[in-house]
Amino acid sequence: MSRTLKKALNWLVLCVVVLWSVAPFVWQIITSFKPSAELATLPPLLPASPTLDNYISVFSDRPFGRIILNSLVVASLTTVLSILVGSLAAFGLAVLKPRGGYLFLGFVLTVSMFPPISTVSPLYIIIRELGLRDTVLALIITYTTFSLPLTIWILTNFFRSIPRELYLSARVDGCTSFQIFYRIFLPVAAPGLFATAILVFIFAWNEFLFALTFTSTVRARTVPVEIALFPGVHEMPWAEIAAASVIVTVPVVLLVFLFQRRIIEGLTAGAVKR
Amino acid sequence: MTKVELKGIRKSFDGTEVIKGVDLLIEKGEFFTFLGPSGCGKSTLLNIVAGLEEPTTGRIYFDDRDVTDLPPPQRDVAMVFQSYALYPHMSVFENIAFPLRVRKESHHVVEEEVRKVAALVGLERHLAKRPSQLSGGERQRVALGRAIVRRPRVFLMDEPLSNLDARLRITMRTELKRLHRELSITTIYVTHDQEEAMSLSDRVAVFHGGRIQQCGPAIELYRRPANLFVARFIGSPPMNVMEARLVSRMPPVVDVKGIRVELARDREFKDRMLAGIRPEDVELSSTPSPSMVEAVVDVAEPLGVYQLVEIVYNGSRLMVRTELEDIRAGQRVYFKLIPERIHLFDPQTERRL
Amino acid sequence: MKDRREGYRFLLPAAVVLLFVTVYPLFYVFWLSLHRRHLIFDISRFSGLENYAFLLQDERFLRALWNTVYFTVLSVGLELVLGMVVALSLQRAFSGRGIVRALVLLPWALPTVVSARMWEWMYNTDFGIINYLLGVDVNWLGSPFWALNAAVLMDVWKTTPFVALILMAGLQVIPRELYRSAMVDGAGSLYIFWRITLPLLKPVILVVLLFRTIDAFRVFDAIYVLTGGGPANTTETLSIYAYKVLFQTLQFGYGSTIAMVVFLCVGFISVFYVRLLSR
Amino acid sequence: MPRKPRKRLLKLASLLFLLAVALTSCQTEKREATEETVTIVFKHGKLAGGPEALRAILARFEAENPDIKVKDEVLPASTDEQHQFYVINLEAGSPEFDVLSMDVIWVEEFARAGWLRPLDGIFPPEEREDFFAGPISAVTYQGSVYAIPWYIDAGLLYYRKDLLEKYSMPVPRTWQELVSTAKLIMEKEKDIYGFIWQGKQYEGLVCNVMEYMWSRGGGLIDEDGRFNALKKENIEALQFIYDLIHTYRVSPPLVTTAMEETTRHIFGSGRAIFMRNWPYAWKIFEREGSAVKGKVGVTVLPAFEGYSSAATLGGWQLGVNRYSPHPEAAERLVRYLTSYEVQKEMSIKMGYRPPRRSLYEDEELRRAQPFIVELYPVFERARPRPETPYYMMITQVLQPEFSAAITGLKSPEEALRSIQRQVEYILKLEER
Repeated sequence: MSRTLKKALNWLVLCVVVLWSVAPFVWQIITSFKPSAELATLPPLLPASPTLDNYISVFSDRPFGRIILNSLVVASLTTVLSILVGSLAAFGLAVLKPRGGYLFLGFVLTVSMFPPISTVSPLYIIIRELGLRDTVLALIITYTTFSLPLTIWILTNFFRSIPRELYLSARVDGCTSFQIFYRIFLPVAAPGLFATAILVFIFAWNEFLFALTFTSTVRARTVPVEIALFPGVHEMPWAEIAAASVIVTVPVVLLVFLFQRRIIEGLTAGAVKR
Repeated sequence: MTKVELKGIRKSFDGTEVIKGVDLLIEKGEFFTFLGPSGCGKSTLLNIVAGLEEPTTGRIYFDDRDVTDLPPPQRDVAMVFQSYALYPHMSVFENIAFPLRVRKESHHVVEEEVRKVAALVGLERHLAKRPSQLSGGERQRVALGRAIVRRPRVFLMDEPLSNLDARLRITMRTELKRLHRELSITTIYVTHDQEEAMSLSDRVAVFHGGRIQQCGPAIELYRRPANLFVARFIGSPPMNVMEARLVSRMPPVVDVKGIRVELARDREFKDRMLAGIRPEDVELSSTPSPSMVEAVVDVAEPLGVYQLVEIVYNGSRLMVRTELEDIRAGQRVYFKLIPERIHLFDPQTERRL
Repeated sequence: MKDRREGYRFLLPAAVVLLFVTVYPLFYVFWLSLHRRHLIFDISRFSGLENYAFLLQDERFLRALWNTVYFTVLSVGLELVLGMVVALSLQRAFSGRGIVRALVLLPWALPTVVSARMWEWMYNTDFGIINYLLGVDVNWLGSPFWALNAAVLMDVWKTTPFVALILMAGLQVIPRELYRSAMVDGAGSLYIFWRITLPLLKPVILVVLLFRTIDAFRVFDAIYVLTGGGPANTTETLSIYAYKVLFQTLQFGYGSTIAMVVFLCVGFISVFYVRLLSR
Repeated sequence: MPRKPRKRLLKLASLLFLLAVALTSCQTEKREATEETVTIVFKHGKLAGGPEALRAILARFEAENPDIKVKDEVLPASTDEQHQFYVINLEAGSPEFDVLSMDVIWVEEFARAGWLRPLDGIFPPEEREDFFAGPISAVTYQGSVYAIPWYIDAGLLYYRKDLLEKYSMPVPRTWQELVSTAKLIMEKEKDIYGFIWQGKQYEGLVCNVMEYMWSRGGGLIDEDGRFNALKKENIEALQFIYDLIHTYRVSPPLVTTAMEETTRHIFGSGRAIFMRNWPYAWKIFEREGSAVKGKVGVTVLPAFEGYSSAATLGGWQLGVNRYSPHPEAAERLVRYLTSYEVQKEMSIKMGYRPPRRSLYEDEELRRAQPFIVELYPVFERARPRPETPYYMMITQVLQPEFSAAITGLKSPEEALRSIQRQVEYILKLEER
């Protein structure tokens, strides 16, 4: 195959891949600007009289603002907690190397494979007993736990890549382990922490099963649940759903566009290095 | 045996020209080296010969046949990489056998050839191992073996010894030389190590900034460097270079930092020049003598057979190689430049005068 | 030695959280699965393995198991093959790589619920863009034949980029000189792919397969929103069945039994891959 | 350098945490804030006619009861999801809502679970007699009433008057007539569906299927109260539904994914001759700008030759959460919302069908909503789905099996046999 042909083929694949990835989302954006009368007609593809009504009614007809706030609180607190607890453990594993550390890492990996459906029923009972049903706290605790394996795994890899001399020299300088942890390793591993934080945030922002089960009112309901349980009489308010989808996707899209390199770093850290 | 000819090779990456017009003729069976600092374009040129890169312009001929547009597999060359490029998932045997398997050689041919080559490079006992179980030198041998088993028209070697420790490098150097003599296949060798280049090659081309600076037998490059770059690059420790002034034409006398030296008449001169002298071409003495200049030893590095001494005189430093053993730092010494060993360069063009 | 003991203190918070929120519930779920427990009517009695015995005659369970396996095998298989094609063709450097990567990451990063809604709308028989563009009148989510495949397609859309990106990262770890060497030795691209790329990529492929298989096997959000398990339970996976039993009718005993089965299956899958990996 | 961002991060974290705690607690605070007025929460599905109409009714209640504030909250669209919401919250003893609207099929279950406050005190037997028998029996469990019917629904046949007239066909009385009429018109008219209904795997499908079974003399419960799905009549009914799509081809395959609104949209845009739906659609068809305004007729559903028509009873009932902190206020709201006056207003303004018989004699209503009044005989005859606390578990069995039968995945007989086996297992649960 000649090189130019190969190049052309590469470009073709590239275009197809990009189009394939983006097209459904673009269609959703288009739909979100259609007045509901136009939903039932194709063609035209583009809205004849584009409207912002759907966006307005998402906020005016339902407590969407509050729900976004819930999601933001849940996702950011989960991120902070998960990084906090996870980086401690990762530091312990990667730097202090306690006996049985590998066992613990193995345990963490095993936990990461637990299907959520397998623990949702007892967790529901526990949370109910603790009186945490329908609170953002219930979700934060659950999400923090379920994102811990990922956090520990990625951060352990990151901490391991930091030269051990750094640790030894700080020890010689008289730092306690905890000081070494937060004065030296945390700042040095900042890119890793950041990559992990993004992944955890996306996970918590998107999670559905637990949110569906543990929350029941706007008090703690998160965005995915709201979108899945969009109220309508008998019908699906497609345009409004589209508008809501577009709104809740914005943070994710921003994260992806700003930090794609970090995200990929985080994602591949575990898979490729081994 | 194959003659390799490069005509007007140029290569640009994203608008930057890294090879700026190279013409070369490499004779049949010759051991030819591309020598130069990193980034001079020598590896790129090797890749172009291999067919891994396309030249932007220019043609490549093997035995007068234009191979420029042939992909690597059809050029029948073998290549040894700096990293050895051993296949980690295959045994030593399979690594060496790989080129034969590609050619779908029959089972017993593969077996026979691999064993022969393994004996040649001394790997008989390691055939079942994986590359990860071998030492650096053994891996190097596998890479060589894999190249040899092809019996290619041309061997291409891209810094094959640079990942070995110093001692092993010298052993392997000898071995390479022996192999080349036994197989007498045209070999193009890329290195940044001038010593390696000199010890191995029939001819050397020195590269700098995408151009050949000088091409010829190693000793000629050493004795008569065509320009300042070659002069500095070849020889270790490097040649001392100082400003020089012509003080009289008849007889020609130059002033090198206050030292007057009378030179042979058959040379070309300019008013201002750069004078180069190799460390071994400075005569040193610990006792004063009228023809010598006084200096102070700053650093002395005893290396066994000889010493490297850095001396300071008149504010400038000079590296000297001497067989004197009793030289110490801080000591007064006396030195003299051997006139016929002084190289003169044009300070503008940096060409040899 | 002091270090090592100190290490445990750093592990403690994570260990406590993990034990309390994942391990303890797992034992709890097993305990529940040994009961006939019906929260609505306050019925709760120990029933031993009765629930497990009923699984075998529960057509709906067998159907869900089959659906899950079908969904997993088909979607993971497609994602791997397509992901490989994409990874191979995108591994060269090109300008605008960052933007392309971000765009490709988009489906992966979207909330699954949102993507399910998007596809549900696109699959719409009357007003859906897919039928419009293809000029057909297929009842994607309504016909027993198409519905599960439609879910597979959505999953392929959502995760192929992820697979491709990981494979790309794996490809980049392979030294380019190995390809060059093989090329100089006369190997064609297909030969290089089979003999060099694939074997060297094997660990990465296995890791991707492990992640994806487990993920696909416990699929919930996507199908819950897309079809809710219908039509005729042809898209009901084990997770969805378990969830419905658990939370639509609060049969915590039998629901936990199904949840346990999901756990066991995932366990088997992991052990299988980890075995392959450590070989 | 590394110090500052860390501090900021810490601050941010604590801020977020406080916010979370605040979010957790603010709802409860609000409810206990004032002592003189109580706030009660009313959960219901989204109502037709937008939120304003209901708001106006509630505002009047608040004006009449200055010590009570009402907060109304809308539940998700699908009834299954609404049911799940109630079940999870009531089981947990949630006091977060006081008044709840319930589908006919849930009341027994919730009553059996002990989640509802008995309403015998505020809903005396004399008053009950004015209501249709179906809904009353649906809200009664072991002699007590646990909810008051709010509005009523029953399956109807919508048809295109103009098309039937054009081809001078009579309104079909039997299913077979419907098929032949649809076929005839489909041949002449282009791009039109014959008969559409709700066939997606959800509760609506059960409602649809029951109507065929009943109008064939079948049903799921025998006269002695035993569950008996596997009988000739039911097989034939299911077979007929399958044939509608696959043999007669008067129903397009899309019905197997259709819910109410899907079919309403299609019929409303003039693309179908017949439709089975609830009464709510009528008002929408008669709106200004509707493509079928004035062209739609409504009648009782057809029956099989020699049997009488049957409609599935639907509709919503209001009950009081057992865990409500303000039961009296909640009871007052229920009384108010189910009062003669409010039910009349909801009929006139929003088109909801009142469950009180006497309202059908009301002159004002007769004038404003003649359509509703005409439905009296349908409601009188509407039949409830199996009345059992286990209905939700049973319907989990019915839905997929019915869906399998109408899509041809299983034969009707296989589906019914499977239903019988599974339901027997469920019913055994309690006996032991």
